[in-house]
Amino acid sequence: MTQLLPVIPSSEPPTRPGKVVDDFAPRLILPGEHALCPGCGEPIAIRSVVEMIDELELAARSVGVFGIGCYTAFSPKLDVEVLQALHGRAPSLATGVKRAKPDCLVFTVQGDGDMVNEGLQEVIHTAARGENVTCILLNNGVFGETGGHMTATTVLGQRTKNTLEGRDAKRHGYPILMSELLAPLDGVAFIARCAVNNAVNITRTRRWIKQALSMQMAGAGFTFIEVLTMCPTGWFIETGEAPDYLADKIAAVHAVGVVKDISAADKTAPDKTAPDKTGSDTTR
Amino acid sequence: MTQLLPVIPSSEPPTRPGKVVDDFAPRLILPGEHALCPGCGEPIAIRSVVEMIDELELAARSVGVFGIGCYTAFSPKLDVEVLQALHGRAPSLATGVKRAKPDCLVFTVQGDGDMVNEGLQEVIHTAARGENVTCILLNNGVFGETGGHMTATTVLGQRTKNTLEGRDAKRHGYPILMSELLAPLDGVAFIARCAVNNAVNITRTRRWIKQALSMQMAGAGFTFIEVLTMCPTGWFIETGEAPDYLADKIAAVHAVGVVKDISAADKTAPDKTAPDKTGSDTTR
Amino acid sequence: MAGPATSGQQSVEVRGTVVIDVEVCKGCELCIEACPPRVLTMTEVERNAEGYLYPRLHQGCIACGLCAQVCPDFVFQVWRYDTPETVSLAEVTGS
Amino acid sequence: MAGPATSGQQSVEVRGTVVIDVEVCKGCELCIEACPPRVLTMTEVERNAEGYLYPRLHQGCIACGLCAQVCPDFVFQVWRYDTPETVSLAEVTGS
Amino acid sequence: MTRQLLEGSEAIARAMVNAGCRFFAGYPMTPFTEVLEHMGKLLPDAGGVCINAESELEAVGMTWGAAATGTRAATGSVGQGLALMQESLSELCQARLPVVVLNMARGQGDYYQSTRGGGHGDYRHIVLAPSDVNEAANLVQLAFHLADTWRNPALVLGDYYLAHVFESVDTDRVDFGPVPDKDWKLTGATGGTGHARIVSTVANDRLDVPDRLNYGQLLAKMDDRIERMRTGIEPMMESFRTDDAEVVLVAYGTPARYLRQVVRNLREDGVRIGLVRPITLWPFPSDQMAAVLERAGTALVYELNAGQMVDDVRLAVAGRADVHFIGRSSFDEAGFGIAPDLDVELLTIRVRSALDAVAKEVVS
Amino acid sequence: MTRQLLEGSEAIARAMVNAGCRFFAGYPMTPFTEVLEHMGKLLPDAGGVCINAESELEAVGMTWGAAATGTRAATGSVGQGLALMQESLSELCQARLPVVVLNMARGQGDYYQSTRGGGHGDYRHIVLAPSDVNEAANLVQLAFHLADTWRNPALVLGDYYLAHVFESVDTDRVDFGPVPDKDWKLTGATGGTGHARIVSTVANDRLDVPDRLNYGQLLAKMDDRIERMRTGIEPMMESFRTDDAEVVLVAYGTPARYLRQVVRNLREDGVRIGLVRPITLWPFPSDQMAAVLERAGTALVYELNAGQMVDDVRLAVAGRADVHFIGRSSFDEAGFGIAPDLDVELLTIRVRSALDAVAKEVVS
Amino acid sequence: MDREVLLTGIGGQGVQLAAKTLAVAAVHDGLSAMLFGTYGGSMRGGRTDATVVVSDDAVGSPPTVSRAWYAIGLHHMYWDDVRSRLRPGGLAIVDADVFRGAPGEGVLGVHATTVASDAGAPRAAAMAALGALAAATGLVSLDALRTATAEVLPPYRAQHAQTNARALEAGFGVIPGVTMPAWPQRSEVSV
Amino acid sequence: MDREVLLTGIGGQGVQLAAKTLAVAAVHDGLSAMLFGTYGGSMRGGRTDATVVVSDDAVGSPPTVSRAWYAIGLHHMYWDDVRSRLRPGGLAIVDADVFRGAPGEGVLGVHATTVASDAGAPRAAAMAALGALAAATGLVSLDALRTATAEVLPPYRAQHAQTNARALEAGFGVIPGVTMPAWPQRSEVSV
Ligand SMILES: Cc1ncc(C[n+]2csc(CCOP(=O)(O)OP(=O)(O)O)c2C)c(N)n1
Ligand SMILES: Cc1ncc(C[n+]2csc(CCOP(=O)(O)OP(=O)(O)O)c2C)c(N)n1
Ligand code: SF4
Ligand code: SF4
Ligand code: SF4
Ligand code: SF4
Ligand code: SF4
Ligand code: SF4
Ligand SMILES: [Mg+2]
Ligand SMILES: [Mg+2]
Repeated sequence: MTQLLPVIPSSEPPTRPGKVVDDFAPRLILPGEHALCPGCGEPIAIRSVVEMIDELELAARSVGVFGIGCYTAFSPKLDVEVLQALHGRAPSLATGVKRAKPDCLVFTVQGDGDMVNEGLQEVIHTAARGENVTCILLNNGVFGETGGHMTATTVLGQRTKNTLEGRDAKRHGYPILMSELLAPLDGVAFIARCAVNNAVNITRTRRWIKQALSMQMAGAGFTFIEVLTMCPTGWFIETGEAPDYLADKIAAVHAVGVVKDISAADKTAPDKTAPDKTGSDTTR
Repeated sequence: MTQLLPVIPSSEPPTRPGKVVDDFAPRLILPGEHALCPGCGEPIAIRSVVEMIDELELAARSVGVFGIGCYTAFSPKLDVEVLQALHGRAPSLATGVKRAKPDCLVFTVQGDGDMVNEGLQEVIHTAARGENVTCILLNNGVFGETGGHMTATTVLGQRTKNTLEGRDAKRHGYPILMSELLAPLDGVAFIARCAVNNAVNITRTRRWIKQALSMQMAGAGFTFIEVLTMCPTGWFIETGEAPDYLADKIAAVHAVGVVKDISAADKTAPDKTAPDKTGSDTTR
Repeated sequence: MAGPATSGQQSVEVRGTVVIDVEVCKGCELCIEACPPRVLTMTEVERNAEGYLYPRLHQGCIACGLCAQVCPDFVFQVWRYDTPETVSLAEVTGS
Repeated sequence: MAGPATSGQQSVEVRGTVVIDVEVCKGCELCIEACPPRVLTMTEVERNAEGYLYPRLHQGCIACGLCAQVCPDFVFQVWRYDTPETVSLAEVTGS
Repeated sequence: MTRQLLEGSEAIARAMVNAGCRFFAGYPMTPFTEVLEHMGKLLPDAGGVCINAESELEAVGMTWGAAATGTRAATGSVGQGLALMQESLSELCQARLPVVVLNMARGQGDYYQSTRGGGHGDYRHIVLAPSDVNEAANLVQLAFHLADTWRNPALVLGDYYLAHVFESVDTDRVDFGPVPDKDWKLTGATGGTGHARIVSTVANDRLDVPDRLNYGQLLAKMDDRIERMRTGIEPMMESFRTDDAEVVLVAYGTPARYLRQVVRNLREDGVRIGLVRPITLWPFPSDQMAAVLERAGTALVYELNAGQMVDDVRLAVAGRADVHFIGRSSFDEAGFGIAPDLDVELLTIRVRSALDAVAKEVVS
Repeated sequence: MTRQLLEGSEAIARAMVNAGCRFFAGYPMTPFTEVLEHMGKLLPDAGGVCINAESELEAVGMTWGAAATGTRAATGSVGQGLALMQESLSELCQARLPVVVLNMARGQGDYYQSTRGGGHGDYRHIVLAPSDVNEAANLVQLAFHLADTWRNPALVLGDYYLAHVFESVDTDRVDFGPVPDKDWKLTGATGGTGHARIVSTVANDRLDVPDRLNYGQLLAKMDDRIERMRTGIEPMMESFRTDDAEVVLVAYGTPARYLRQVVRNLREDGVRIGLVRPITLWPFPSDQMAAVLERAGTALVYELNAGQMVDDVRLAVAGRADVHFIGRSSFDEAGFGIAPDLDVELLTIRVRSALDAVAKEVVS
Repeated sequence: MDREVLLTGIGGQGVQLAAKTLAVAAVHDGLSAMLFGTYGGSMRGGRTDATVVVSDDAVGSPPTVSRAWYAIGLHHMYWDDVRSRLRPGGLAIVDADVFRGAPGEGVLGVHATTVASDAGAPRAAAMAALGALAAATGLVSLDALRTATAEVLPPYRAQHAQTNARALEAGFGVIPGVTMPAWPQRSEVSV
Repeated sequence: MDREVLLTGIGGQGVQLAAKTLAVAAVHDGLSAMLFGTYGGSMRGGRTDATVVVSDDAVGSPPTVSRAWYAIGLHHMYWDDVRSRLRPGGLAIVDADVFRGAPGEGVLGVHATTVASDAGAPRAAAMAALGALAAATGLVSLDALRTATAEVLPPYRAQHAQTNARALEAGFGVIPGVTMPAWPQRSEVSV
């Protein structure tokens, strides 16, 4: 039986000597509030991206192309150059940026509504072309921004605004598994599906993002990161339940793991993890 | 050594008793010339479709939705109801028709430019939805209608108007293998890739089309037929060379065969042929 | 076996014939390759109104219908005789 | 091992602390689950200006930074002490 | 007549279903989303189909397909989503398909898009602009009637207010009389008859000259069709206290509701002012409006945009009345089209100062 | 000055490259295809990039991305392809990106699309309409200059003739003077400075109020930008033998070339006729044109469509001259926009009968 | 006669629900009603406002109004704007538990959050405030409000109807009786 | 002075190539030229026409013309329309090998296909006809035409330049000499 010790003050830095190991927002995120919901997974995912950019010392040569979704409202908080795309169109804009400035790190940030609904064609063509950019999918299985309707990635049985009894294949069709759909395309160098529902998964998210960005800078071709993010608002559940819901419902179908890695073949210790059907191999 | 016997008259029916086994255009194609090029494979493919509709006795309940490409000019020659779609949009129109008239046989006829370039998203979403329609791709690896430029299916090394030295992955990216791309989607019941470059392949084309249409009528879900067709004009070769070019270049990448068949599992003798890398197992 | 005569043969069995609507032909030659007995050949000079060379039938059709199947322009009407016709080579070649 | 006291323990090793910017917290409770020693708890009545409950720190932080990593609102600044502080249970609980 | 307190979106959805709409497809975008949601709830029970399409392009495509079978079908979005659909929306005219299109617009910046079209080539949509929920419930039904009558898309131009305001409303079916038989619809049935039907943007019917399409001919026919609609469709306009007005406000849609209040206020102060409100935006009620404005002498055109309908007002009066534009864009933070400017007091001030300016002009 | 016999498409492509265009993306559609083809041949050698995009939507997206880096970038299509791009084309104005857009139109049905836009909301493209290949080679360069100057898309409206006619042409770089520094362009360099740049349709810059976008504010700014362009861009118009004209023809683009011949023919018969040809379609040369037309008294507007520019002519003269529309759609079988009506003899007859009709009107 | 009510707060406080409850209740009372709500973004915090117009005749006002008879304020953030639109002689109620700063003169502070919490519905402060407004004005009847609480919830939130009703009643109970009658001529509309 | 030439035929007969050869040759001869070709669809048979305007000054005509000085007809299908636009005193040449029906009065029949075939270029009848036109009118020089044949071909069809030139020359040779000079004042432009 554990027993909680008393609450201690936490509004001021400690007087005891020490150093800051995590400083509120990371360096490439401007301070202050943002407009996303309580418990939203998207800021965590985007944070991971900019932290990896910082680690790779690419802050001064990166351009992020944002889709339209809840993350859009977050984009002006980044201290990384941002190009705002229309809904679904980010991969083509990224292509234009990369072709014009081949030395830049170019990545997109798109939701499942943005990428898998409105802009499915763009990302597939970009991938098939082997375009040397990184597309990042924040997959929460709903159109968060417009009220939580079903998207093309919503898993069967998932509850959304217009599938309150759960998505039913007969009425609403089947989900698209984006990482697996892209994997067979020849232009694709790296694909990993991550999640931000717990610290372990966040750590892997960071690792795989770093690998994708590094491969882009090495000219490997198209790289793809799918991040499963919590959307308690669109899932109509409590914020605290969202990480488990993600693990139990979403990641059970959209399995976390490296889906493709053309660099793995050459490596002695490939940075490759077997897909993990539960997404919850965790210390939660 | 063979020796040709003399030419005999062939402008009139014979006087010797006999019966017509092939009567110029099939029943569901209106008589008269059409505007497609010499040696074009598309009329052969479309003929196969309407013949199978006739065999299945579905002529009076079929609606064909046409994309925009060379085949468009052929569509008014059909004695099957036709709905003309905009470039790339046929699968959505087909969805609308099918949902409004579930008893109809609904199929699309689209080129690779139409389906894999302009309308890639539409066909994938339709497939993922498990929409109970048959999409038919006439794949010649070029935009025939607009002068023979490269499409998203053009194989590496293929010569087109804008890849006169052959498609090069570095400059033009990689081809999309449409049948394989769709195969993993859960909504998909049947996929076969066929070719019309010789009589054997035409026979298989007809068989697989028939199977796809039958499965649609049985409510199996999304069915897909890809037909490799000759486009001597867009390939900038002689009409007589086109069938071999198809076999040697195109079918070497887009392999002929049944790619997915959910009904095969239940069958004792599945109507399934191993993919054929050359597409030229033939009596040519 | 029907088809063009092989040296030594005395007669061929002709199982049918084709009616060729030469005016809609576009001269692509797909039928030539498709014909198993190879009894179709293209004209060399004569052209139809659109300016295309077109196929002619030689004696020896087996009514297989392959020419019709591969022809993109629906040029062929294929007839199968109720009973095959045996054509003596001496007769037709005049040799 | 640091963290909340298990019955029988005499002292805990406190490796660091966090500064909590409660005004930007949105009360989602993700940090609560993420904290290995479980030294974060939510307020029950007090709310910030936006009306959200927010976390408080109990004695026993191990400066692991997981709260900061999972927090969608960048509420935490995590400090690692140069040398851990050993806190006697008797002292802090007053028992 | 049954009146219920309904949100505009729901009222519009109910009215559509009551008008016989049996197919709807759309993609979420505020403030159109709720109409889609209500259609999704209502249609299955009415024996119809509503699809949450994967994108706007797919939504309009599905609607196209359903309409081609003779089913009353509709789609919609906001102007931005309709911008994506422009190719389809112009070609639906060419295909002569009666679909109804809702634009639950953000602000009034889509007047040009609605009435001039952003598609290519010559075509026109029939455009109806309600200014309250009851009128919306009526006009959306009229839209189906006109679409069927003219075999042409009809657009209903709403806005955030119409989508979201709750009002007591009657959504019962309105009988606008018979529509022509859909002897062009596709059901498969004419296959094999030698005259299988075709619904096409490039071919008129089966080929007359058997071996060639004449797409050009089809395109050129559009001139006539536009002219027939322009003269055949009865334009609709509301006149409010214009009889003795010396200055007439011109506005459509929700802003007109506010301006009606402004007119009331100013009338109380003895200002001889009135309001005309075009209800059909295409065909524009040019003759009726010109008659009113010419008599009054001065028109103040108010739109929530940089000045679009004002073109049609000017074209209508051709210099025979003074036309002043007094509108501007006005948006909430989210850009949904809730306009801080739409405030009766602010508008009264705005109109007053316009009146002063006009008066000065006359004097100087 | 070097003149070569070049196909219009090639001349336009060369002129673009000479103007510094280093990015081009497009999707084939007759008669735009050849421009794309020539850009594909020219750009790699000029150190630029040309992409045969997989669709029009992707083409405009790529161009958007390239333009955001400060690269002179262009795309195009025909009106139908541009219809697909309408969402992007309107939002590019909102993002204030200087792209050049070619419409190698089929006929002249896209006047509204070009000048009013079919996108959503308030925005305007700068629109230039050449009538021969030399002018096209010049205006396409001016388009880049104006786009950069105003941070706004500029559209060049051509047609089948301009794409396909071969003429002796000079495509050398034209110096239109300096353009503002692109201090907004994205290259990554400002990342990590605390003021990383943003090029956005919804956010003006980094957030002023840090936690909320104010999209509505941005939208409302467009009114001003439109007004500044309208008054700041010098409108261009050609007048041909209008000095003593009693009737003035109005036409733009290729048809104007034919009408110039018609004017010559009729002048030989003593008819006091002239021609005005707007070269900037937006801003429309309203004042210049009104001056000419009011003096003459009668305008005959010829367009290859059901009547679109005629609106702008009427708006310009506001009733102070008689404006008659004498155009109509005219297409070849394939619908590419080769017009049987474009025949000097036929047009002469058409103008003559219009003159007769006008004369009768005056008498009766 | 049009009786305008403005409601304001931040996302998540239940402003829209309270407004809708009021409008539906009005219809139950045989009045006509119009309701228009606005909120920034669909899902996230930020300003949320609603205008309800109740009338014993047809509603004449457009969806938003410059002047209002009544106002309910659940958060101080955008309150000033709302308060400035109150008609002379009108009534404003604010949640005194949440408000920071002065709500302004003549504004009635109600401890709506406490009242609601005490009634077992800690998130239903808006309902408590609405109850108080109804009690003070007789704008709509408590019965009608009670019926409305159940009707305005989507099926998947039906479980909240009970708690909302309790908060309403508790808020109603805070006010001693109709002090500023909304409908002088309709005084029979009472609890 | 504008000298218009109309060329007509069906797809595949080389009409566009002949037209371009003529225009390029004109520029080589120091004349100015404009060329406009039309064909139904991009790739397939059907009518194909070209207008070439050659001028010793700047070209004044628009891309298509109502009246022409010269015409070349390679197929009878759309010939009547072209012929009717010939100016009085103009010259028309048709391929007598292909034509069915009467080409019309005053039209010069040249066995272009035979001439071209005999020159080893059976598909270059259009070139032969163009050679004949040049010979009869001196519109452009044979040298300029020869140079042009190589320039107008895309690289992947360069192998046809030789055969086209042979057909041109053969056609030129059919005509005894300039019978209807195009440029009275520029008679120095000759073979
Ligand atoms: C063309 C277009 N259609 C629709 C919308 C409305 N819209 C804005 S965000 C959004 C959904 C975003 O979903 P997703 O990308 O999954 O992001 P999330 O909000 O879930 O983070 C939609 C449909 C739009 N902005 N543009
Ligand atoms: C929106 C749009 N963009 C471009 C075109 C021009 N276009 C017509 S057909 C075609 C290509 C057709 O290619 P494909 O579908 O492969 O058919 P094919 O001609 O090869 O049979 C194109 C690009 C169009 N009609 N519409
Ligand atoms: S709606 Fe979902 S995705 Fe959007 S901010 Fe809220 S939790 Fe995040
Ligand atoms: S261009 Fe190709 S696809 Fe088109 S008709 Fe000709 S051969 Fe067929
Ligand atoms: S296949 Fe048909 S079109 Fe081709 S040559 Fe033979 S008959 Fe003629
Ligand atoms: S039917 Fe045709 S292919 Fe068969 S043998 Fe006769 S001619 Fe040859
Ligand atoms: S994770 Fe952050 S926002 Fe959520 S409760 Fe903890 S501190 Fe607050
Ligand atoms: S750093 Fe955060 S998560 Fe880690 S122990 Fe301290 S409070 Fe808990
Ligand atoms: Mg999402
Ligand atoms: Mg193709």
